[in-house]
This record gives sequence, C-alpha cells and structure tokens, in this order.
Amino acid sequence: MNTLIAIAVLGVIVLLAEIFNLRKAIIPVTLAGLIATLGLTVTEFGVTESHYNNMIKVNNFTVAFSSLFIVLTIFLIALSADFYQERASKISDFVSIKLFLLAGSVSMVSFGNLAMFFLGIEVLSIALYILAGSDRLNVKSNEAGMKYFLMGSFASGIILFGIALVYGAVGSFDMDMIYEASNSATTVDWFYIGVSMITVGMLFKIATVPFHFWAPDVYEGAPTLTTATMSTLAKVTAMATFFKLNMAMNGNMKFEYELVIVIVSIASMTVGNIMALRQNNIKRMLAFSGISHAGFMVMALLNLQNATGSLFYYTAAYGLAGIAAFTVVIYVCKGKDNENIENFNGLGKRNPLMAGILTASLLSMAGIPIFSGFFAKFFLLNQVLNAGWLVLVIAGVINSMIAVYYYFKVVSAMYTKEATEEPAKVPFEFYIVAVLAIGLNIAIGLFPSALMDLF
Amino acid sequence: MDVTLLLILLFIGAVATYFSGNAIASKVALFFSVAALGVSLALLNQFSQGTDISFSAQWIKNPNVLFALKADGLSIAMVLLTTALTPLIVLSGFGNNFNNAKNFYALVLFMAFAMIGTFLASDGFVYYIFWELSLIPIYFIALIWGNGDAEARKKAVIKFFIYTFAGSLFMLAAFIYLYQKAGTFKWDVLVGLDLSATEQFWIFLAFFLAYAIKIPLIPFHTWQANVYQKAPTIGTMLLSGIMLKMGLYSVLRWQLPLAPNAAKELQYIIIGLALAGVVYGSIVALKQKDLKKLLAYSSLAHVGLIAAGCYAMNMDGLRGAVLQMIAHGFVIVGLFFAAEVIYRRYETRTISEMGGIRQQTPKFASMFMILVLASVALPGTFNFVGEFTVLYSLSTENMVFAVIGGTTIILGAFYMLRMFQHAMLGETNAKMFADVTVSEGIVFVAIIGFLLFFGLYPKPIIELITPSIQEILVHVK
Amino acid sequence: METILKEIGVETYLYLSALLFSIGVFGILLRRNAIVMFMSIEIMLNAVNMMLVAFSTYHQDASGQVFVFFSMAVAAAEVAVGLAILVSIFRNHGSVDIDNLKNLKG
Amino acid sequence: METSLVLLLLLAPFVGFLSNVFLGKQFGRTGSGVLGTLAVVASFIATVIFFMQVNSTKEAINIHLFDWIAMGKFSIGFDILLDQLSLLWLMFVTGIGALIHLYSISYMHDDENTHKFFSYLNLFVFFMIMLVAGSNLLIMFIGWEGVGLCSYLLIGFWYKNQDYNDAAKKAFIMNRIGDLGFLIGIFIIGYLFNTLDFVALKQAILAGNGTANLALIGTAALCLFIGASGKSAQIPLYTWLPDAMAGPTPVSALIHAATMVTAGIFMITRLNFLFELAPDVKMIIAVVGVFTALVAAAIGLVQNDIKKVLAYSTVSQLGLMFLALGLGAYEVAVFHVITHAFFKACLFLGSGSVIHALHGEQDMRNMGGLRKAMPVTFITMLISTLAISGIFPFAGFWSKDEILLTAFHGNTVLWVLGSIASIMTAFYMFRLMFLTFFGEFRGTEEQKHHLHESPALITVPLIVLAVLAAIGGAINLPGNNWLNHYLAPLFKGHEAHHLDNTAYMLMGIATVGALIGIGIAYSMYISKKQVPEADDKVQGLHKVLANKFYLDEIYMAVIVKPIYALAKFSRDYIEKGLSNIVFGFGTVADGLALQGKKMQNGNIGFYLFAFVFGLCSIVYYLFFVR
Repeated sequence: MNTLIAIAVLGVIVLLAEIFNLRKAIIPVTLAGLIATLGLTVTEFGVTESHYNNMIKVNNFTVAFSSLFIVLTIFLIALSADFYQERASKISDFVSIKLFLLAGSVSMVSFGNLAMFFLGIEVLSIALYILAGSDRLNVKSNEAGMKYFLMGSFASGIILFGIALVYGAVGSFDMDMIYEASNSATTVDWFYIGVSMITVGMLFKIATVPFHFWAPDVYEGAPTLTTATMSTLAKVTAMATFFKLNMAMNGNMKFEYELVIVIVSIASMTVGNIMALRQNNIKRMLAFSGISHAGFMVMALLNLQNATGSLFYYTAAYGLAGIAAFTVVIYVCKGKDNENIENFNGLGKRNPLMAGILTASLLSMAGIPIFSGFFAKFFLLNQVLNAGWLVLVIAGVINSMIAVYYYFKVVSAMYTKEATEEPAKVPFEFYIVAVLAIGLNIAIGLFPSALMDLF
Repeated sequence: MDVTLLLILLFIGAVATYFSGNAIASKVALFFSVAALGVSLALLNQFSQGTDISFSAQWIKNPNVLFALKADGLSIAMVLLTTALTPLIVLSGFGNNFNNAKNFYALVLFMAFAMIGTFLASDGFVYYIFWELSLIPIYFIALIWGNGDAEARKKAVIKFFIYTFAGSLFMLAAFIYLYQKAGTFKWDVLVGLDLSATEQFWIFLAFFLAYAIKIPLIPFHTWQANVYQKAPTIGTMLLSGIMLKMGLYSVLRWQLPLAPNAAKELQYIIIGLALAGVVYGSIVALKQKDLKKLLAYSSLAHVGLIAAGCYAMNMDGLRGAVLQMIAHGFVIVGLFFAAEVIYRRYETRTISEMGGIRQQTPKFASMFMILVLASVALPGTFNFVGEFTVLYSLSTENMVFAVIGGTTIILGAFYMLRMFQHAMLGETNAKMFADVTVSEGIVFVAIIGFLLFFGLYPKPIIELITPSIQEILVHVK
Repeated sequence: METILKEIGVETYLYLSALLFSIGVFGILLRRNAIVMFMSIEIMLNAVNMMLVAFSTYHQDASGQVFVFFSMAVAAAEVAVGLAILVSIFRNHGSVDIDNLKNLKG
Repeated sequence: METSLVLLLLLAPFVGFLSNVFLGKQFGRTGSGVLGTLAVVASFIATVIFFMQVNSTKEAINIHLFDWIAMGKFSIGFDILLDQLSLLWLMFVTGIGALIHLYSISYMHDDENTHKFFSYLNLFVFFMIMLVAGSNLLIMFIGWEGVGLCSYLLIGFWYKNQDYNDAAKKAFIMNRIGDLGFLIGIFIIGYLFNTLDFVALKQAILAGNGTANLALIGTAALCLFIGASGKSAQIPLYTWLPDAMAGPTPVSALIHAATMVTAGIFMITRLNFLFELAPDVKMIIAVVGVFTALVAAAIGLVQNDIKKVLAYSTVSQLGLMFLALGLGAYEVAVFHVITHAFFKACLFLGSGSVIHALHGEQDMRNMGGLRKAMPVTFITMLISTLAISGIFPFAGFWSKDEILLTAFHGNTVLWVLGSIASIMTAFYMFRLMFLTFFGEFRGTEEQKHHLHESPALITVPLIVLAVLAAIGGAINLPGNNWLNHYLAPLFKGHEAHHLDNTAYMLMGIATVGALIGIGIAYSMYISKKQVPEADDKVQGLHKVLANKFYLDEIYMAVIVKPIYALAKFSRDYIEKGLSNIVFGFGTVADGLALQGKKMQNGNIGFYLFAFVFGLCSIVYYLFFVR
C-alpha cells in the first residue's frame, strides 16, 4: 500500500519539480525515490494485510512483483535522461507518466477488488498510449499510438464487459467473494463468460496469439524506450495480473479452459518464433520474441498452485534480459532512422562490452544455460510437466530451438560483419543499467533459489 | 582437495586470460591449462589413493538440484583427456596470430571448463548446464575466428549450434520427465528408477537424439564436416578431440544406465547405424578434397565405431570405447594440427595443392606419418588397443558387426594413406616448407609419445576406468 | 426502480446491453473513420455501464454504480488521449482514415 | 639372463632403428648401414644362442614381459615364446636379414636417404621378430601389421614417384584386407577359448575345451587363412606382391621373398592344431595354394621385368607351400620356406646386382650376355635357379619334392597341378637366366661400357646364399629328417615319408619335368635366340598372361572404381541431401515466416477482426461446444 502511495507521490513531485524549474534534479530524485520505495516495499515482505475495505491486498506475491516492477522502472528511468535529451523540456512529463504507469502496475498486482484491477490496467494502458504516440512529429509513432490505442481500448471494453458479467453473477467486485463464487456449483454461466472475456482481454495485453497483431507494429513504431517499457514492464505486469486473476477466479479450472491456454501457448510460441525469423528490424524481432515468451509465460496458468515462483522467476529473467537488450538497442540505434539489424554490424569490435551485453541478453532469452532465461524456461517446463502437459513441454522445446536462429542472427551480425561507422560514445548510465541488468540476470541464474523460494 | 578446484582454476584462468591483454593471452592460457593438468594429475593421485575427491552441495531447493560432481575412474579419465589436450591445443595456437587473442583463449579455457564440468557432473541438471555451456564458446570460436567466406561460415556454424541445441533440448525434456518421477536429478537415484518399457523407450530416444547429433552418428552428422572445415583449427581440435567425447561419455554415463531395457531393444538398430557411419564416413572421406573435411569424415567413421562399442553394452565394448575415445582424442588433435601446420606454410587445405612436402621436412613428414598410422590403428599405438577391444566386443555380440566395423581398418588405411600420399609425397614441392617450430614440435611429440606409450602399456588407463565401468554395467544389466 | 426491474427482468437489460455492445463491436470492425471508431468504443463502454447499473440494482449493491463512475472517468481519459493522438495523426496525414495507417507491417 | 637376452634379440634392431632415425645422418651412409647390419647381427647371435639351447633341451622358452591389454574375460600379456618353430624362423630372418643388410650397404650407398632405408629395414626386422616370437595372436598381430607397415614404407621408399607410392599403398591395403580376416579369426578364437596364447590355446584344444562348435572353429580357420593369404600373396590377394617390386631390390629380397611373405605360412603352422580341426578349410588352403602356384607361374612365363619374374615365382612358390599346409604337411611347408628363403633371396640379390650394374635397367629384353662381365653373380644365380627348378641335389629339389610327394599321397589332381606349376617354374627361371646372362648384350652402348662385377659387399652375401641354396636341403634329407624331428613337438604325430619306390618315381618325374622346362627354355632362347616381343605386339593367351589375367583391371573395375563412385556420389548427393533435409526444417519455417509476414499487414481492421474472431472462438468453444 505504502508502495503505491510513494510512487504516486513521487510522480506528483516530478510534476511539481517542473513547475519549480528543477528539471536537472528530476531523474536523480526519481531514482533515489524509487530506490527508497524499493527498500520500503521489500520491508513489507512477509506481511499479509489488506487496505481500504479490501481494495488493496498486500502479500508476498504483491511485494515480489512490485519490487520487480520498481527495479525495471528504475532502469527505464535511468535511461530516460539520455533518451529524451532532445526534448529535455518535457522530461518531467515522460518521467511522471512512467511513474504513474508504475503505479498502475503496482495496483494491478495488489488489487483486492476488480475496480482496483480495472483502474490499474487503465492507468497502465493510458500511460502507454501516451508514451507510444509521444513522438508527435514521427508518423510511425503516431501510427503506433493509434493502433495501440484503438486495440487497447477495445480490449478494455471487453475486459469491462467481462467484469460486468462477473459482477452480475457474484454481486460484488471483491476478489474473495469472487473466489468463493468460482468454487461454488451454483454460479451462473455468465460468470464464466465474464471470466473468459477478462481472460481474452488479458491475453491481448500480454500479446498472445491471436491477439498479438498489435505488438510488432506498436513496438516498431513507438519510441524505443517506450518499446522497452512495453516489452518488459507492461508485459510482465499484465502476466502477473493475469496469473493472479486466474488464481482468484479459476479455483477449479475446467479442462477446456486449460486446453485453451495450452493452444494459445503453443500458438504464441510458434507464431512468435516463426515470424521473428524473417524480421530485419530488431524491435519487431523482439516484439515477436516477446510474443513467444508470452506463450511460455501463460504456461504458468496450468499449474496455479505451484507455479508462482517459476512465473516470477521467468518474468524477472525476461524483464532483466529485455532491459539489457533494449539498452544496447537504444544506444546503437540512436540517431538512426530505423532499427535494422545492419546497425549492429561490427558492434563486437566497435564496442565489445555493449556487444557482449546484447549477446548475453539474447542468449538469456534464447534459454542458454547460466543465463537465467534458461532456468526460467526449465522451471516453467518442469511445472507444466508436473501438471501433466507433456505436449506443451515438447512444443516449448521445439520452439526454443527455432528461437535460437533469430537471436543468433543478431549475434553473428555483431561479430562477423564489418562496422560501417565510428562508434558513438556510450552514456555512462547506459553502461550501468546494462551491466546491472545483465549482472542481475546472471546472478539469479547462479542462485535461482533466491527468487524461487520467495513463495 | 576436490574436483571443484579444477573448475575454479579453469574459470579463473579464462577470466585472467581475458584481462591479461592480447599480447600475453596465449601464455596465460597455457599457464592455466598446464596448471589444470597438474591439478588433475594431483587429483588422480589422490583418487588412486582412495581419497574421495567428489563434491556435492545443495544448489536449488525447488526444484531439487544438487551441485554434485562425482569423480570416478571414467570421469577422471575424461577429465584427464581434456586437461591433457587443452595445453596442447593452446600451444598449437602459438603459431597463429589471432585478433583479440584474449577473447579467443579465454573462450578456449572456458570451453575446457564447461567440458570438464560435463564429465564430472553427477546431477542431471548440472550436467545439462555444463553440456549446453560448452556450446557457447565453440560457437563464437568458430564464428569469429573461423576461416572461409563469412556467410557460408555463419550458415554452417548456426546450423551446428541449432542442431546440437535441438538435440539437447529433448534431453532436457527427458530430464524433466525423470525429475517428475524421482524428485531429484541425482545420477544414483535416476539410474535406480523403475521405468516402464514405454517410458524407457522415449527417454532413450530423447537422449539418443542429443547424443547422436553430438557424437555424431549418421544421419545426424551433416553439421560436422562443414564446421570442422570452417572453424579455426583450435576450435576443430576442441570439437573433435574433446567435445565429441562428451556425447560418447554421456551415452555411457547417462543413456545406458537410465534406459537399459530400451537400449537393449534398440541395440541392433543403433549399432547398425553406428557401423553404417563407420563405412559411410570412410567412403565419403575417400573423395574429399579438403584436408580438414577428410579428417572430419574420418572422425565420423571412428566415432561410429566407438559408439558401436558403447552400445554393445558389455565390458569390452564400454572399456574399448573409452580407450578409443582417449586415443582418438589425441590422434585427431594431432592430425588437425598437422593440417594446420601445412596451412601455415602453404595457406591451403586442398590436398591437391599440397604434395612433395616430405623431401623438405622429413621430421614433420615422419610425425604426420605416425599420426596417420595411429589413426588407422596400427598395433603398437593406443588406437589399436581401443579399436581391437571394441571390435572384439562387437564380435561377441554378433560376428557381422565385427566384420562391418572391421572394414574401418581397410577403408581407413585407404583414405588416410591416399591423403598422405597426395599431401606429402611425390616430387618435391617448389614452395618452401619451413621446418616445424619448437612449439609445433612439442605438440606433435607429446601426442605421439602418449599414443605410443599407452599403446604398449595401456594398463594404467584400463585399471583406472574398469571399476566405474563395472558400476555402469551393474545398472545396465 | 426495483419494481421496474422485476417487471422487466434483469435479462432484458442484459440483452440490451449485449446488443449495444455488439453494435459497438461491429462499428469498430466495419468503420474506417477513427472518430467513428472512438464513438463505437464509447458505445461499448456505455453498454457495459448500463449492465453494471442494472446489476447493481438487481443485487441491491451500490458498488456497481460506483464502478460506473470509474469507468466513465477512465473512458473520458481514454478519449482525451485518443483524440490527442488523432489530432497529431491528422496533422501528419491530413486524414483520420485508419486505412492510411499501414506503414508498420510485415 | 634369459630375459635380457630376449630383450637383446628383440630390441637390437629396434635400437638400430631409433639410432638410425635420430642420428643416421651423423653416421654417414656407410655408418648407418654398418649400424643397421650390426643390430641385426646382434639379434642373429642371440637367436643362435637360443637355438642351441632349445635344440638341446627341447624346452620352449616362454617369457612374460608385461601385461598389455585386459579384456573382459581374459588378458593379453606382452609375452615372448621361443620354441622350435619361432627359433627356426628367427634363424633365417635374422641370418638372411643380416646378409641383406650387408648387401644393402653397398647397394644403397648412393641413395640420399640411406639412413632412412636402414632404419626401416631394422624396424622391419624388429617387427618380424615380434611376429615370430610373439607368444599370442595379438603380439603376432603387432608384428604382422608392423611388417606390413615397413613393407609399405620400403616399397614407397622412392616416394617422389607416385607410381611407387601407389604400389606401396596397394600393398598395405591388400594386406589390411587380409588383416581384417586375421582379426576376425582372433576374435572368434578369443570368443571360443578365452585366450589368445598359443600354448594355452593348444592345451585347450588338445583337452577338447571349446572345440564343440566346429563350424565356428572352421570360420576362424578360414578367417585366419584369409589373413595369411593377404600377407603371403595368395589368390585373390596376391596382386600387391608383383607391384611391390617398386621397392629397392634388397627389400624385395628380404621382405617380399624370404621373410615377410612367409608369415602366413608361419601363422598357419603355428596354429596347426586349430587347422587340424577344420579339414574343409585345409582343403580350401590346398586348392588355393595350388591354383596360386599355377596362375602365378603362368603369368611368370611371359614377364619381361626381371624382378617381376621373380615376384611371380615367389607367389608361385608360396602357393606350393600352402599346398603343403593344406595337406597337413606343415614341416614340409616349413622346409620349403627355408630353402626358398635361401635361393629366392639369392636370386633377388643377384638380380639386384644385375640391375645395379645396368644402372637401374630391369627389362630383360635389354640385357643379355652378362655372364662374362658378372661371373660371380651369374654362378650364384645359376645355382639358385637350379635349386628353384628342383634339380638334384640342390636345396629346392628336396623341399619341392616333398611337397609333390605329399600332394601325390593326398590328392592326385593337386599333384598334377603342382607338377605343372613346377615345370613352368623351371621354364621361366631358365628363361630369365638365358635372357639375362646368355647371348649378346642388348642394352645401350653406354651401359655396355660400364658393365662390371659388383663389389664384395654385394657378392659375399650372394655367395653365402648360393652355398645355402645348394646344400640347404641337407637339413631335411630323406632318411635323416633332422627338421622333422626338430619340429616334432609342434605337430601331432606326423610321419615322415619313407623312401619307397613311389618316392623315387616321383623324384624322377619331377626331375624330368624340370629338365623339360629347361629344355624348352633352352630351345627358345638359346637355340632360336628369341627375344620377347614388345608389349604392344603380344596377342592371344600371351597377352592375357602378360596382363596378369587382367586381375588388376578387374579389381579396379569391380571394387575400386565402384567405391570411388560411391564416395563421389555420397559426397555430392547423399551429403547434400541429408544436409538439405536439415536445412529443410529451416526452409519450411522460413517459408511460413514469409507467409506470416503477409498476414501482419498493418491493417487495424484486420487485427481487430482477428481479435474478435479469437474472442468468439474461445467463448464458443468454452460454452457452446458439447
């Protein structure tokens, strides 16, 4: 609870700083504030309480995921100073929007009431619409914002409809009530229709097939930092929320529902990976890769009782690798009019450290051991097999090998092609963010228990 | 002192090499690889005195993963193969001038680190991690420092990577399945599992895919020749000398004890496949124009025979396979190095562009000749001991196997002598061929000395590996 | 209110709002003018709002009505953002036909 | 004491090899030759000492050096067995070896790689000792392969000539075909008896252990015979031996006449107890032997290369020895091996002397009339030729006669064929003599100018060998039968033939046959002064013979070419095909990606449609199916 307040206050402070002409201080203050908030959040670990009439519930799940979101946001905001250099006058807007986005994320994982959930998801989404279209003069950014907005609000409508149906069936927005209703035999069919519609809405938010079409276009068009936000923070948030929703609403999941999840998972992995093969724009490629990761993540739903740790681990691994990768992408594609893989040619010689970090993060996404991405996949597959879905394990395995191809396409471009231009100077904070992110990624790879045993 | 020391040493070595700078990287790498050899010999000494040098600690609680390294005779033999070859491989690079040498040698040491981990791990998950980990360095070594057209190389290397990765993923799936049954990845527990015939069948197949690609057996070998050709010679040595053995070792350590009944059921098919590889590899090798490719196919033939020995699943087969793994490791490293020595002087790997070298450098010619003879398993070389034992074991299974496998001694002589004739003999070549340098000479002499010594006195190695093979056979029977 | 609801039956509200919702969906699917699509989304949201109110009455529970406020506020914010994006698109493209937005593909 | 003497016997040539390899250049050409010779002489002396000892004690010496390979059910030691058989063999291996080394000092003096030649030669002796003295099949196999290697190295000694290299390669590979048979035989024996040791094996067989499976034993015997036929150049694996004449002549004398090629006979004699259990295989051996004798003799009739004639003669004589083996007369075969070693070594060295004098000329059509210029060579070669033709009282007469006698008692057809072969032998050997030493010199003027007798280093070995060829038959004269008695412990009660009327009659027939052969040769080459025609003019049967029954061509067409074709096909098509299958997965995925890109068309309308479609299908599936 305190987390949410702290973040919101921080957002307001940032806006106020603009008024008092303290632009330079914005990012340091925000970072300090976020780190403090992170500390605050972590201290809440182990506490289970609810606030405001059960609107907000704090437990280990909430704390863990909130901490992850805050960490990701710290990285994203650290990158902002350089990224928004040319529009420094609006830095407070960008930072505060990100902070509110974070607030939305936190409320999404700590909701105890569907109203809170709805508010959270809308805060997150609207912030993203703005960020996606924030490069006003860029046609691509416009298009991305429009596409995301249209489809996102459509999905919001669907979710809202679902919420209404659930409310109609249960007579309350409170998650405890809903949980009871989901376990009772007398619940009317609307309830399940409502649940399904919420599910569809969430599947859209995490970009799974067939609700994934927006992702590549929006990722490509949006400013790269926004893409980074979408692909890490937003996706992870949506996934965590989806998982929590299912825990509450699908106490005894039907086989058919599981089957839908399985099919969506397989389809997402396959489509995401296969489509990524032919991409030349790295942001699009990462978008499709994100789709396939979404396919992996929804596997967690098949083992709701045990998979929390695995899901958290997966999201952390994926988020950190994504941050590291996007840091390098932002650095490399700065000042370029596209994000094609050719821009990465010769990076291994131009800037070995950045190349190494991108390599490591791509390897992590590809699921090569010692990087946490491998453990993440392994833990999830383990849970899935525990739940008895051998077919999904095999599909996951096959997809992992397809994925290697496009990740390694970038890697080999960095190391075998000749560079076409002089290396640009890397801003100091980029190094820190990239090294920290990939370092954390490897660290949780070496000590998976640190995250796995939280739940 | 336990085996972790070895891993730590090599890891530190890799890091130190990376930070040492390009100028002295090769020497630092050599220092650490020799140190690793020393440590492994010390460990061998401790082991033979009966000290327990294994290591085990809880790593991940959920799922239950132990960081367990078990050193039995078989593992130690394979570790020694790795630590003995690594200094030679590093030394063989002294004649090359690599860009970014620090990265290169760091990767080499890292690869040795990963391979040693693979040989030692007695927890399936840890084993898998090391197994995969060893792929990364070789990918970069081949990709960045390889030769030939960059696009073709990229294609070959990525194919290699995805192919082997694909195979191992199925192994991972099998491990996960076993974990669901056993609640642990520990070798002792997994091999004690009571699996139904169907389960064994699928687990066997999953493992088989991983190993058949790694070893490689036909028809899963198509990555091999191209990668061997395109990788820098040091990479090829690592691949052919040690990495192939990972697959063969794993057959013994994991596949057979885990799914013995399935292995028995499929035994004839797989031995057939392996032996087909022997014949096929030899025949394809006959008409290769590229020296490294020829050696690659010869390797295919030899490992086919080793694999056949593994799947013969009796004492002689397993023991012979291990002996032959070690022998082949040394001889193939030597042969690839010979190819490299020629390349350094003539800048060609095409056999028809060589010839007439013998007159110019009788020393090199003699050493090359001995290696060729060892690779065709002339009695007196270590390779003969292995090949004889394997063929004998095959003959006790089925005489036809021994006959088919035995064709290697004919066909092997055919392509190797043919290669030697055209590469080394004939009218004196007009191009100067500088005599072998000291560092080159050391590599050759060490390899040849090893092969000849253990060819006559293989007893220490046989005694080292026998108890652990007996233990494996207990689970297989 | 209560009596009316009882007389008409909550299902009827349900059908009506489902119908409205579908109209919104079809509007979005079939129209190419961004403004009209916005309006269709509004129709969807309002359909839901109506349903929420109906259920609120049906359950004799105020929270449904409160939720409507939330949803209206959110809808307003959404439209504000949407229109802002639309304006910049109109500046760049000179039209608000979404068929013009096909640069990002493949 | 015994062990160190054995080590001396075994290692002296090896030390010679090592020092010649590493220090040969420093010793100079003569020095390295002397060193090599001394090494073999040392072995010879050790052999003689052992020979004396064993001859008097009648006890075999068995020495365990160290454990070598441990197999699952038995272990193989590095053991040396010096019994009557191996010592006999060692006697002439080291003895003749020493003579040939001596000869080579002069013969190879002008070669630039003399030290290498001697190191190879020493190595050969070392491996030959190992082959002979090994106490189990695997040690024998070391020697077996080792001599093959040395043969390869020495045939290709002049490695600048790729034809020679081809010949060397061919020899090695042909031998390896036999070696595979040998190995399989070893496997079966190991499988059946769980030992490879000769003594243990013999005991097991005599005790009847493991002899139940006669079919398998027969297979083993057959496989071993295949091995023997590879090494000893029998049909169908003999074609390498004539090509092996590419090597320097001392090599041909030592390896391809006197010692290595008799290894097959040694092996079968060694394992006689095993072959006794397989009468069918023995029959095969006899038939193969006699046919080899016949075919090789027939080809030898028309060869013009002096060394090729001798080579075919060697093949033919080896065939006769196999005939004896096949008929169970092991000691007779051994007898012929020894006499053959004497006269054939002498013949080869003599031909070497001729070639040396003619500066490398090997074609007999370009020789003639050398009798006067090279008297010692002529006399010694004449003695040996008489011996090989089986003229009384030279060594060959006794040994060949015993073979024919055995054949007569065994199977008349074999006897007839063997006799024909031996008549042909007499013919082509005298053809060789007449063409080389009689008539007018047909070479160039320059050659004629330089004609000279060879130096003492060459003639002394010739004389020694000629003497042995003349009187060597004494070791097993009918009635005395020293050899038979000496070898008796090895064989299961085998009676020597008594000199009865049949025996005298057969001797007579053989002598008459030999004289007929000589007579024909005389009439053709002395009376009519014929000189063989140029190669392209020969026709009919003659042409077939001159082309060695086209056997090389047949092998080329039936085996080598198809293998090459298969190799090419595999390389160009199968490899690519397999590779494409793997790439095929990639191509399919790539194609799908291309199609998928079309679906990702940037149209929001379509995206929304897909969204709604997904929604509807999920809801429909969950609630309306069933």
